[in-house]
Amino acid sequence: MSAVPLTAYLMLALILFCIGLFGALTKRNAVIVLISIELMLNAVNINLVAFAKYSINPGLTGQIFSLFTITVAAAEAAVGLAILIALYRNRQTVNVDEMDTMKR
Amino acid sequence: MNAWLLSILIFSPLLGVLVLMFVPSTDEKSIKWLGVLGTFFPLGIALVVLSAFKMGGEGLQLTEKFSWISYEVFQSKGQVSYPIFYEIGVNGLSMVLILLTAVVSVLAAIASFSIKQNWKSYFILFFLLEMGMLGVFAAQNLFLFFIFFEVTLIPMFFLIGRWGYLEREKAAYSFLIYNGVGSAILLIVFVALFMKTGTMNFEQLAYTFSLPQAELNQLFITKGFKMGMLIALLVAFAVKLPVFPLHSWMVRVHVQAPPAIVMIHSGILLKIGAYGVIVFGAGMFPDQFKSLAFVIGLLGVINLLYGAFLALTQTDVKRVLAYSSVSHMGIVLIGLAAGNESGMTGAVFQVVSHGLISALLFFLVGALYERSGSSELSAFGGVAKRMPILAGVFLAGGLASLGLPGMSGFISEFMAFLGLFEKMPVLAAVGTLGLILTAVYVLRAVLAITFGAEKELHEPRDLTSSERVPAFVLLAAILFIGIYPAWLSDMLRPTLDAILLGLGG
Amino acid sequence: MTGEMIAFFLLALTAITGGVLLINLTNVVHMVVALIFTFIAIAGIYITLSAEFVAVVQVLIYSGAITIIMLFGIMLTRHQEKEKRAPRLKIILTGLAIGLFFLIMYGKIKDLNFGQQDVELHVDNTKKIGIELYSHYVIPFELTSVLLLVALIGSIILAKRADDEKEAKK
Amino acid sequence: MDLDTLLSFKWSAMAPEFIILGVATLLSVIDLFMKKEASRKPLAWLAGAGVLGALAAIFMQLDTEVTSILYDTYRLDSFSKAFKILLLLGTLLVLVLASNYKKEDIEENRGEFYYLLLSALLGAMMMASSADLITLFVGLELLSLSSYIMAGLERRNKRSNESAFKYVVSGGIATAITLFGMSYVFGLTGETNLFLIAQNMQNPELLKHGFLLMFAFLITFAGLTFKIAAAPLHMWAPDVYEGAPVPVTAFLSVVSKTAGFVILLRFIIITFIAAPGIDSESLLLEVQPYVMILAAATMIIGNVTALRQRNIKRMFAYSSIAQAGYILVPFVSNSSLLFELIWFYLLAYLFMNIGAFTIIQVLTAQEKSNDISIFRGLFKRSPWLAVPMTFFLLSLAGIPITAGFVGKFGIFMGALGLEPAHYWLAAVMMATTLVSYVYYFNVIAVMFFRDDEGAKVSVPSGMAAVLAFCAVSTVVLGVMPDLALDFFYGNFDINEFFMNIEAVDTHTHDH
Amino acid sequence: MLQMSWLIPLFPLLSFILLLLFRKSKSESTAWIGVLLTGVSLVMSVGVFLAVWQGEGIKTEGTWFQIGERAITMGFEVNPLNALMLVIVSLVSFLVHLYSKGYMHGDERFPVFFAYLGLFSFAMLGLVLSPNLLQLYMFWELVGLGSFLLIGFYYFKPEAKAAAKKAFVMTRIGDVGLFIGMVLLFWQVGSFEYDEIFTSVKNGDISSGMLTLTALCIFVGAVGKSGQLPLHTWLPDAMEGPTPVSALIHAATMVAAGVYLVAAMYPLFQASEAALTVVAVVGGLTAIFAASIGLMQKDIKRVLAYSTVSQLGYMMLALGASGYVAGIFHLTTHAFFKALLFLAAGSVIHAVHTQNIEEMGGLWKKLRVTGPLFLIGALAISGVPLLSGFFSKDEILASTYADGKYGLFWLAVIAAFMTAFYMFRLFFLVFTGEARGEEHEQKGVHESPGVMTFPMIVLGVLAVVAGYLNTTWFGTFLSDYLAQGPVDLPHGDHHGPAWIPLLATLAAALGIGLAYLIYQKGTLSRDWITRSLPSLAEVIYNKWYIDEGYDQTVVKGTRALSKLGVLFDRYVVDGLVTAVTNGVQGLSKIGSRLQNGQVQSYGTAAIFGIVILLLIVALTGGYFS
Repeated sequence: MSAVPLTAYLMLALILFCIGLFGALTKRNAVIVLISIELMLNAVNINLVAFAKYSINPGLTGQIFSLFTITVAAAEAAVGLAILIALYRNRQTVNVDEMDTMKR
Repeated sequence: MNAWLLSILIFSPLLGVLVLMFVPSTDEKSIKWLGVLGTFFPLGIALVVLSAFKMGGEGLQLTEKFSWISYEVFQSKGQVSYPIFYEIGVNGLSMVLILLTAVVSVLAAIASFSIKQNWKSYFILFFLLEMGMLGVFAAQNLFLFFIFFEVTLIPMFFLIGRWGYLEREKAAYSFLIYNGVGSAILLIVFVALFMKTGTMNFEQLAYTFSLPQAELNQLFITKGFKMGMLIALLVAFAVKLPVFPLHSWMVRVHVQAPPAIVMIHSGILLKIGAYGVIVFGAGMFPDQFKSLAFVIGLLGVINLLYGAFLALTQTDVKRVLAYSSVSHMGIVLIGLAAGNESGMTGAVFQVVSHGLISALLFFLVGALYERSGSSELSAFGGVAKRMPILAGVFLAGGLASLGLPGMSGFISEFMAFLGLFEKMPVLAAVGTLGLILTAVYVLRAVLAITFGAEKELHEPRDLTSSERVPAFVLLAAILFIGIYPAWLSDMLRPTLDAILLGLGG
Repeated sequence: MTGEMIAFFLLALTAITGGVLLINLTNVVHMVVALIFTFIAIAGIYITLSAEFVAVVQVLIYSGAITIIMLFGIMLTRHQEKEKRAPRLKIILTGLAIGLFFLIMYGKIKDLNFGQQDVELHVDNTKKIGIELYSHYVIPFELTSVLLLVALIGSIILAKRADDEKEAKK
Repeated sequence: MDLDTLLSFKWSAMAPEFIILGVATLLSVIDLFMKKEASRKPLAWLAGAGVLGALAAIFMQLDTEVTSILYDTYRLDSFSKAFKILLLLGTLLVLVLASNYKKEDIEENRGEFYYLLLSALLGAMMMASSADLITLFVGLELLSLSSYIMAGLERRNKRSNESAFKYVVSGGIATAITLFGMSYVFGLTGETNLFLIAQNMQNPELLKHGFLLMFAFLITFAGLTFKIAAAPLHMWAPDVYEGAPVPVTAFLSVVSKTAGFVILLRFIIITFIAAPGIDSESLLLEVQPYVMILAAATMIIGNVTALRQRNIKRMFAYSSIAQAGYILVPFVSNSSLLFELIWFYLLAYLFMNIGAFTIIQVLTAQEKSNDISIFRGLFKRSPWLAVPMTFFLLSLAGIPITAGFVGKFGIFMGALGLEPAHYWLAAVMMATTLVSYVYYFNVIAVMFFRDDEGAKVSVPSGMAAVLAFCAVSTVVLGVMPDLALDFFYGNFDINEFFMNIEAVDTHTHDH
Repeated sequence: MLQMSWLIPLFPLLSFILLLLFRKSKSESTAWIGVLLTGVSLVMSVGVFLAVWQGEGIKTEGTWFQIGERAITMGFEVNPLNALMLVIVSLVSFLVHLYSKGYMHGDERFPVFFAYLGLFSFAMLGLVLSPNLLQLYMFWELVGLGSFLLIGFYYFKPEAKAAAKKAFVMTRIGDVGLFIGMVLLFWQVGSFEYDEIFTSVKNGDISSGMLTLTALCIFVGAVGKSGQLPLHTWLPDAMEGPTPVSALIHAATMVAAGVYLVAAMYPLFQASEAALTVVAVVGGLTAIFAASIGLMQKDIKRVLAYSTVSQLGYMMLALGASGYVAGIFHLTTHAFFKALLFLAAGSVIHAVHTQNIEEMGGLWKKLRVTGPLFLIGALAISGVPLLSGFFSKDEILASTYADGKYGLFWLAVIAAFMTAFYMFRLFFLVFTGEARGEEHEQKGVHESPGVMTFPMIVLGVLAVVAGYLNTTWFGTFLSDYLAQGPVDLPHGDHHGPAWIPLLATLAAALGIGLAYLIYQKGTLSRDWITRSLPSLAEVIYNKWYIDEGYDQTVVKGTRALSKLGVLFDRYVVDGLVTAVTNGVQGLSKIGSRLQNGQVQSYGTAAIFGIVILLLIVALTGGYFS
């Protein structure tokens, strides 16, 4: 029996997920917002990998799932950044608070 | 021919639409004449239908039924299909209302000569409206009824909002939202009934609900469900009728809509409410209806008195007439609440009679408006001098409205009260106060216009010959029913008897 | 306390610290750097979970690629490097919501344990993953390639300098 | 597993996806070699042909049996066919809008635009035809990423940039949330194949973790509401709809939404159908109230907020939120009508919404404004635009003889058909529908009641065709809904949805 | 003959229709259409009357329409009572038609007037012929319509408009009573037929409480039509109509319909002592009350109007005091002499163009025919022996006395005194003394043409001889005749003690004498009473402030209620709607506020949404257990 229980991993993932979420929702720099989202996805990956090892039905699937997640996350980060750069060209700002020309 | 007769009737106004499509929209004269001709076509077919209709015949006649939509539902019992049919037919009650529709439409089309702009779209919408109304009365299942019911809403919205008076758009929205509430409730009820029983046909529904409770329990139809459905239905139609306190939209519409449309609206559209209460309320849930009779009667009396009291001090003749409609619809409720032969007959008579009378009065008010540019009572006086015919017909209409014997209004009031006196004499006695008030406000309004010192109107000409047609035809119809009500009551009796059988007397 | 446990605690501590720093630092570049530690720590966690291949990918992509492009992003946007704090109300509200979320989840995660574990996972991990990817998961794998292509094309057309802007710069 | 095994699968089942993939690739290559100034018109034709081809392929597959490739990572069944038809049809119409959308930015990247549209479609199609979490997730992300880029395609337009950025941030958070939920679903069952998940859900050990299961369900569900723009993840929609180019908005509100419903249906229904709830009742029954709350909240938020909108695109965003709320209602009922109701409503929604967006695109382009006043006196100016627009609006409002009414009617059947009937949900739906009358009819009122002699509106022939097609379909489906329903009943056996042909023997020869 | 009696009302109806068609005609010969057709009616009525005198009778009915199983019938019935009424009505109508030919000379709506007269005559005759309550009710209302149209004939005069409206509304109040009574009876009896109602009453099928209730309800109808207290106020105002109308409708026929109704429904009243008492008390009070007002009126027609009210009160008193025959008898005689008085008054007005008696005087010499005829009428109404009024009034007094209603008896005697006084006050002021009007108007005074005087002469003769229909000396023709009818004649129709006629004569003499002293001789100052009892005089002069009272209470009350309703409609009914719309708009506002453009807020909102959902699950699912 391993000494590190599944719960510990899940808890770590939960904490990181919450931190990432908090960062994504409160940070004013758009880049940090994007990277916070990456942190959330990382947290999910911990879950997946942990479940791959400790689960009713352990196996590689979780790890593979996490690989897909990582890939997608990378693509998303790239696209997000590209959009941010296009936006910056027009607005000269990366401050999330200022991106509210459309509202109500 | 007979097999398709009713469908032809319902969709006959579309011919008018079709013809109008090919007329340039600037050709005012042809459009107006085609508009009037277009309404004669349905009237003609309605008369053919009438001749094909066996007077006093029991049950539905001229039925048509085609499969239309079918939903397949997998349930624990296996695959159950929920079919919706296109099914139409007429009985005495709907025959009467169809005739009323056809007649009032023709007259309203003639009254539409005063429309000043966009004649083409006006008449196209007008025809669609007529189609909706005919369909509502001929429909024999909930789905079809609902569709036609809604089909009347949209053209009305446009007709009010585009061709009405100053605050027309507000009135149009008012109309839309209030009636929307009504139709929303209707839709919920209809679907609930459909899902419980698997049918939408009026007769089958009525039959299902008349089954013993033990069998109904298997369909999850409890007494509470029935009562709930009935109350919801009553509320929905109360909006349409309208019943206090849901009446304010109607007043607004009557004041703001163009006269021809008000003729249709108060002449026929309000009647859908009464029709609905009779067919769905009393016809499908007789037991529950009976237990609600007192409430309905009470509402009827409240409507009667409230409308009358408010009509007393209005300064605009349209508002007087609008509140008078509220009041008169109270009589329909009173008759329905009585739930006996005379009450039911009275209610239907009131439906027809008010249809004719209010059409007449609103037509005349429209004519007056055209001559004076106002409908304020204070703008008129001594109209009888320069326009004796208009004044005379107006007076006659007013008298019919206040229930003068020899005119249709009396018969309906009489029968409705006769019915209520059997069941709830005290309430009925309170209600008779309304008869006095009606006399007061009708005379106040009519006399303020026709009697007294003459006031200048910018165009003081008497009814023109094209205006006389609707006026005289309506007046004649009012007198005809007032003097020879048997014609109508014989047509209605089998239908009402069937409903009364459910109500148990 | 086993070595594995100590390793886990250290790694977890690093990861969380990185996260907390991300939130508390004001310099944007510092934030990203703090996060690199988190990412690397997570890679370590993967290793304790017998997922060497994922750990490697994690280091390559997150600690490497993503962090770097983010830093590029920061440079490209020439942002004033100090980050101002968000309004207090926003922080409190967000914190409240996330805190509640954490508590609710925590309450039920804390006794989630399935006894079993796959001890074979680390054996031929990379090879097995490769086989699975190219057989069982070949469809999503190919689809991912389309996705990457989309990201590529998209990023290019969005981020490339438009011709007229170039003109203007000259 | 060797190559032979791989080749032994019926890859022909994937023909529609292959066609789309091929055409998309072709497009990007041709675009690369085309002269910069050359007209991109042929590309549009090519893309259209591709979509049509895919459609044809699906029609040819109509009577094929359930086909599963590689443990349901690809799955061809009635469900996927039925909804892929919607996706393809929607994309086809959007393609016409896109090819007529004239903006400098778009002009530069028109080739890429078509490519992105097709790859988004591909993602959506994969979502429809997979029963594996990973494939579903990748498909979802393919759709999302393409959409993010398309939303920002007008690079010089600040609003477009901003909308894309908001979209990508919201989308990122939503993805994370969805994945977080999915990770628990996966963790508790140890599988990614939906049928196996369902099977493992019945594991008695899970009874102890009813709450976690419920949380996983709700978190995943909430995450997926992002795609359909329903509460709680709906707030991006108005801003993104407003800023994105009109064809993209149309795409988001129709195709993307349909895909969202597809994944919801696929994932939620199959996965949780056998799951135990907290009180050992079926989880799917137990979550009904919560989904009802979400549906009601969505309808209320969408319709009520739409009242104040002057910007037509924003108004349609709220409208589309509200419509999502309506479509969520059948989920609650879980009746066997579920699929055809949603399918029919989405079909109707496709016609009426794309039709409306066609007109919006024409008018916004001509008037250079998004304000509702661009409709002023449209009936006078161009009755042939005003009348179909009226039909679309009436249909959206659910007025009879339009497809929207039949759709709503069906939803009511779903809501009221089971014991106990959900009267209050139906009441909320009706009440909010009434509210919707106000803003839909407001547009109508502006078209008909305001006499503003503006310029006549010219409609490119392609757009006119779309318009006519949508208008006719809206009315025909309203009058004869059996055309669609019979097609559905005749060709799709929805039981296939639950038919797990491979999962049973997967275990025997895998590992 | 009797089978054709249903034609009687149709001739005036024909006249109405024809004249409406000729309404634009300027020729005054159109009047002959009316005269001729009512003449035919008269002839037929007389024929019918004679046939009934011989003891014949007829009742024919057919189904009008059906309510379920029950048939509502229409038809006609001739019995002694209504045969008599037929004659009275058609006779007065005919005479008034004739008279109007002269009186309405020069009016631009000449044919319309005759048309209305025809309509009224049709309705009144139809009312009389009705064999059932429903039919009666219908004609009852039509009669009201005729009255309304004729009162409002001078529609451009605001007073006429107001009076017409008032007449219609006030009588309608009564009509509603009748309506209720009728409908209640229907549910008791199952029919509107008089016969069946009477049979039920006789068989005791109706509880006594219901009997009283229905009888009283029907009496309310009679009160309205006959201008009894407290619904009398419309009748004096109705004098705004042309004078022939007053003679026909508001003296001889329509107002008598109330009395006729009570008489026709007499078996019902007889079955309820309480109802009879109410009838008697209302009648008695009305008699003296109206007479008191008549004392001080200055308008010749108003004096006559109050006199009419008073006399109708007499009739009611008679009926209430079981003096069935007395009541009918007085109805008959009153019809003649009051019509005479009105026509004479019309002739006076025609001559002097004023209705104010203060501006008349000394007309005796100028109006050689009208003067004596008026005198005959005045003598008759005052109850001077040997004229018709004497006999009928005597009988009323006798039956009241015999019925033991002594209080009412004395009231009636005082009323008789008052009647004599005000009639002769009128007579002296109008016909004797000096002319008080303006000079230039005096010149044009001349006697009315023959077409006007002829009807007056006929009526004058009748006012004298009608009394001999029922006398102790020559025979009780009328009682014998009426006894053939369905009503069991009550005991009160015996002749009372011999001192009663003497007392009546005395009262009349006193009244005439007093009037002579004050207005002719001037022995007593005119304001003798006014000075001695100023406040009472004030009250009487102002008609006991009844109109003002109604105005302050009922009219103002109704109007206030209506205003309240309008406010209610605006602020409560519409207010609720506004509240709902405001609520929705408020929500809308909040919704769009939340949409603040900050993508992070959107995320926060979403997280909140999820957390709330999870919380609900946790709290409702037993998370902590």
